Amino acid sequence: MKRYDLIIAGAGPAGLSAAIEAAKCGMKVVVYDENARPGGQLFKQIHKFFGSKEHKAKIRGFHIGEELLAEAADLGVEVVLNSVVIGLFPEKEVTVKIDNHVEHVKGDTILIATGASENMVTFPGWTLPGVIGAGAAQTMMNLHGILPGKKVLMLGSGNVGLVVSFQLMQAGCEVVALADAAPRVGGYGVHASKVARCGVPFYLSHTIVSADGCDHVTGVTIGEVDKNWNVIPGTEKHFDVDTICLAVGLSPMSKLCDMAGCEMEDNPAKAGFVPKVDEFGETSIPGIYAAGDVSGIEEASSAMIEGRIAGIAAAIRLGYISEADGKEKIAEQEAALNGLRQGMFAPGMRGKMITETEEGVSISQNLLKHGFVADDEIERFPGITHSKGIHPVIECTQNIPCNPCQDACPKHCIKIGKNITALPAVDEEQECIGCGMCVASCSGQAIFLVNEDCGDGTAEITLPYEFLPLPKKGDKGVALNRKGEQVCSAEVADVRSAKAFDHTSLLTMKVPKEYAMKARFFRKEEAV
Amino acid sequence: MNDRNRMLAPFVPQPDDDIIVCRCEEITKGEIRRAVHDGMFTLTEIRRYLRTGMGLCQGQTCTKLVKGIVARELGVRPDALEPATGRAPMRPIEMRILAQDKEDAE
Amino acid sequence: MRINEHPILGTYEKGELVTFTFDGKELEGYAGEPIAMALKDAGVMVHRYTKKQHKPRGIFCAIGRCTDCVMVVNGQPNVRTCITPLEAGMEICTQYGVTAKQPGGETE
Amino acid sequence: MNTEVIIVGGGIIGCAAAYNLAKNGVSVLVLEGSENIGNGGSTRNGGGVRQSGRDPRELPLVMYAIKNIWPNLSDMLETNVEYYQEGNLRLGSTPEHQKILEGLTARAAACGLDVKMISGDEARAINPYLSDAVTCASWCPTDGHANPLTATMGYYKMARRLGAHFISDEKVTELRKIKGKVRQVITASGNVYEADTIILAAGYESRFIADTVGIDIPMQPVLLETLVTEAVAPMFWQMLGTAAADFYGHQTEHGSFVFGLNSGLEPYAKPGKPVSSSIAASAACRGIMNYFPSLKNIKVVRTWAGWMDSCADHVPVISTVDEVPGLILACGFTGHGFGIAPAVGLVLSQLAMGQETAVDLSALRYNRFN
Repeated sequence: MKRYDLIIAGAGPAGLSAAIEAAKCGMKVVVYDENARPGGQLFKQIHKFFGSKEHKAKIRGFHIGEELLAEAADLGVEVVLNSVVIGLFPEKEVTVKIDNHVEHVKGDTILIATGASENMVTFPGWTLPGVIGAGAAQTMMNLHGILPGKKVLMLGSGNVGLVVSFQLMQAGCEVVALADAAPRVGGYGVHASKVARCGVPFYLSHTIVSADGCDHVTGVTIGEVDKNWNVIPGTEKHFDVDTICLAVGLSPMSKLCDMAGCEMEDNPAKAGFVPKVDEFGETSIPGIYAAGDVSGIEEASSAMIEGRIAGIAAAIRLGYISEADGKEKIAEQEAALNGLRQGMFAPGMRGKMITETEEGVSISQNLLKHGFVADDEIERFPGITHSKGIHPVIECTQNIPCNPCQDACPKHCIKIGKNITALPAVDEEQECIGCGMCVASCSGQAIFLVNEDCGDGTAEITLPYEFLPLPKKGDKGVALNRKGEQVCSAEVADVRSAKAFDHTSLLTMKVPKEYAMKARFFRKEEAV
Repeated sequence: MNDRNRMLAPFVPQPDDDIIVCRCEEITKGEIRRAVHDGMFTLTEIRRYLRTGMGLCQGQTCTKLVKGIVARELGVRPDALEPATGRAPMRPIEMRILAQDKEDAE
Repeated sequence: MRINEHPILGTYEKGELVTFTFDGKELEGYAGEPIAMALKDAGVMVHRYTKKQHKPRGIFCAIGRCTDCVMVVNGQPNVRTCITPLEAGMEICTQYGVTAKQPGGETE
Repeated sequence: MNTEVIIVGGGIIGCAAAYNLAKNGVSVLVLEGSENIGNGGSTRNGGGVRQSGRDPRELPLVMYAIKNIWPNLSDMLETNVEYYQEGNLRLGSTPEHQKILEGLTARAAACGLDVKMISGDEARAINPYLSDAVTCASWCPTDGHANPLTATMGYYKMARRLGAHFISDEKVTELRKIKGKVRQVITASGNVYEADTIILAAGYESRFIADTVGIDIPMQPVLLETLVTEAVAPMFWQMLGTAAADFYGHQTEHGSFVFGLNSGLEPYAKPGKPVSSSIAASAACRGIMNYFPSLKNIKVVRTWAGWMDSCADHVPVISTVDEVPGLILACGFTGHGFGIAPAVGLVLSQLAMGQETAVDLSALRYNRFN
């Protein structure tokens, strides 16, 4: 029987990262993936990632997937696509369906990196065509170029719900509302803000009462819930939609671990039924590892590091690297992983109510309830200053592990410091040259360049813009505030695109100067 | 030990009992709740009795939902209920393909 | 509906434009893309009607896990259209229960 | 806790016995060692309700069940047990197979069973999906199949409804005699239960429990493997088997096919949690497709494995024990306990109540190995 040093099930961020580390140590590695394209969910992630340089921050997810794949290929990793691992048997025997046959292969070590599957919720009409998972929407638009629908309601305000809402708009859908039964937005505030400013209303403490339609969705009714999650009569709201998108969390897809006989646990902190693993990702069966979402739901950035650690651990086990050298490499990775597992959204913080940032600034309550920071709240954050002339305005109000803006500014105007989760602050001593690198580098699209008073009664606001058609200089339209309401007329003063911006254009609009700290998005309007 | 004759709160019909929970086998919430009152106290028993999670998708969508309903009916935490065992094949696979498993199949 | 140009992804790589039939009607799609995508582009929402309650189902997970999008493809029932690549000349039929026959006509 | 009867083992045998006892107003307690009712072979078999191919010693049990119980079982249990009496085809394709089938047929016919040899063409007339590879078959029109899962859970449900007490996750480790009569049941959790009569129906585990009162039943665990397919439109209703015994099974009411497998390596499976082998399903698929080519595109969705209690002479022990008054053995079913379970449940209740049994059990006595 064919035998490998390491067999990996799943060519997502964890699987590919593990393959890279193992192959670097000289191991013979094969990665099986059931999809036609490798990268797991990375290939659907078209937004820029958070983190720091070593976490591949500000790179778009699908590019990270491409990079990992190229690196794995260079190292001689065998990546077999369209191959389904159908079973994991004793003696680390794996059966794989490839094309029209089944192969039996053995691994001296095995890594299970099968990822996660989407949770679903039930409501009357939830089986109607047109009710889809958020992942399905991503697959349709980001992999296959198919519009999931024209008018969409998103259920779920976690990062998936927020990111996919934005992607739906990028693809050309109208997102009519974003609802969540929870009383507070679950995902990053910056993700919520970029959706809200496009005019998507947030309905927290709301759930779906019913999906309407005979053969497919034609509408949806939502309603406000009380403390016991029951809909309060009279609060129902109806929307005409053709698509309802569900983004209500992920569960580890750990069946293969269970089948292999790994000791399992139902761990709410890991969002489901997971194999018990040690700090290297090794399960209760020596030589069988699990990494990424399958061993606990986290971000793709964490999955990559977990994968690397498992890959190195497998190399130590099989003697491809000395224990001392391997442990040293693992320690580096653990440091990087700890960096990611900080801040308000760290795995240990799940379910905790946070009222203040690490700096002692009160959290924006409006952000948590409505998806955007209110005008009277924004001033208290260290990214907001009012220098003369052009200067960055950083509307980053929660402690998340991310710091590319600090590196992006050639003039060192932006300070985060060593603590990667600290709120970015603007150093008013340094001069902003308006290059816009910070605007394009911010994965949360939370940085604006503002000239609050151009001297002619106007202000200029430069904002990140990732939609088509791209407005042109001189286009007239309206400015929207953080809530997405039209607040004044606006004219496009400049549009900059550059390779370094990676498809984020910098749109500069001119607005009456009293709107300098209110206007945050531009919409081209046909003259009425 | 799990006493199967312990008293549960009486079965009260709920307005959403007719909602489908297992999409493949079209098993409703009401059927699942009834089964608990008929003594099916584990997810495996519910599965054997009603076929939840035994359809084409093998429980990929409904497992967590069924778990929640059964746990509520029994008055226990969902994580106190063991999910059904993972079994090969992980995806549906045609007999003709499964039959081609020799090392020199090609 | 197709996305012609995407602000981040640009244009999409597609295979050859081919024809196939859906319940006997001729439709077009790109070879190699999942059958479900070609159908979605053509506005087809209902892939099947369930066995017990005869309720419509369509794309749900789009990655081959939920099996809601199954149809009868070239005579084979229960084919997951969201992960099965489209080929020229495929005969794709709405699935009723586990067959392509509508109930009510001849008995199964 | 004190009851009239304790049943050790919550499989279909234990549940069926509990049902029959509870129906007669006997207080009964069922102790199941695992988490789930029906966790052993009860829910891991091919669902055959066959007379053909059976050992003459247990044939009367299944004939009784088919005549008197199976046809009404769904109503009795208020559960659809999906019983279909559409005959059993045992298929062969070589002269050796023909010889095996002729032997089986002759022995069964001698016991009064309506079973005969038929040609390949006759078999194809009964089941048009059979390939030309089939050259001979035995045909028993009164055989059938049912759903082991719903039948087991149905017995459990009704027994419980009639007042039988069930406790799962309560592993019995020891039986104890009090003043010359078996009386106490001791569990791993340290609980002690008492009853006048104790029925031991715990599959292979029965061997270790019986050992604590000085009784041995020569049996060993053998792995059973099964596969189940997706549902397709109804094709045929017969129960199927082969002369080579490489697979057996049927299409269920649900539309899926359930096939028992036999790769030949089952007796050598490692002890512990039953684990499907990596090759058994593939081997069975080749065998199935040889006889049923039209199933080649049908998809396998699940495989599972379980332990059966294989008795030294391949028939069960269903018996009181002279030297241990109060003990009733019901084990060693050797993988064919399902079809006879309704009858076994009945006779066990009769043994426990000191009544004459509906079927003569003398060939299934515990002391036949002495």
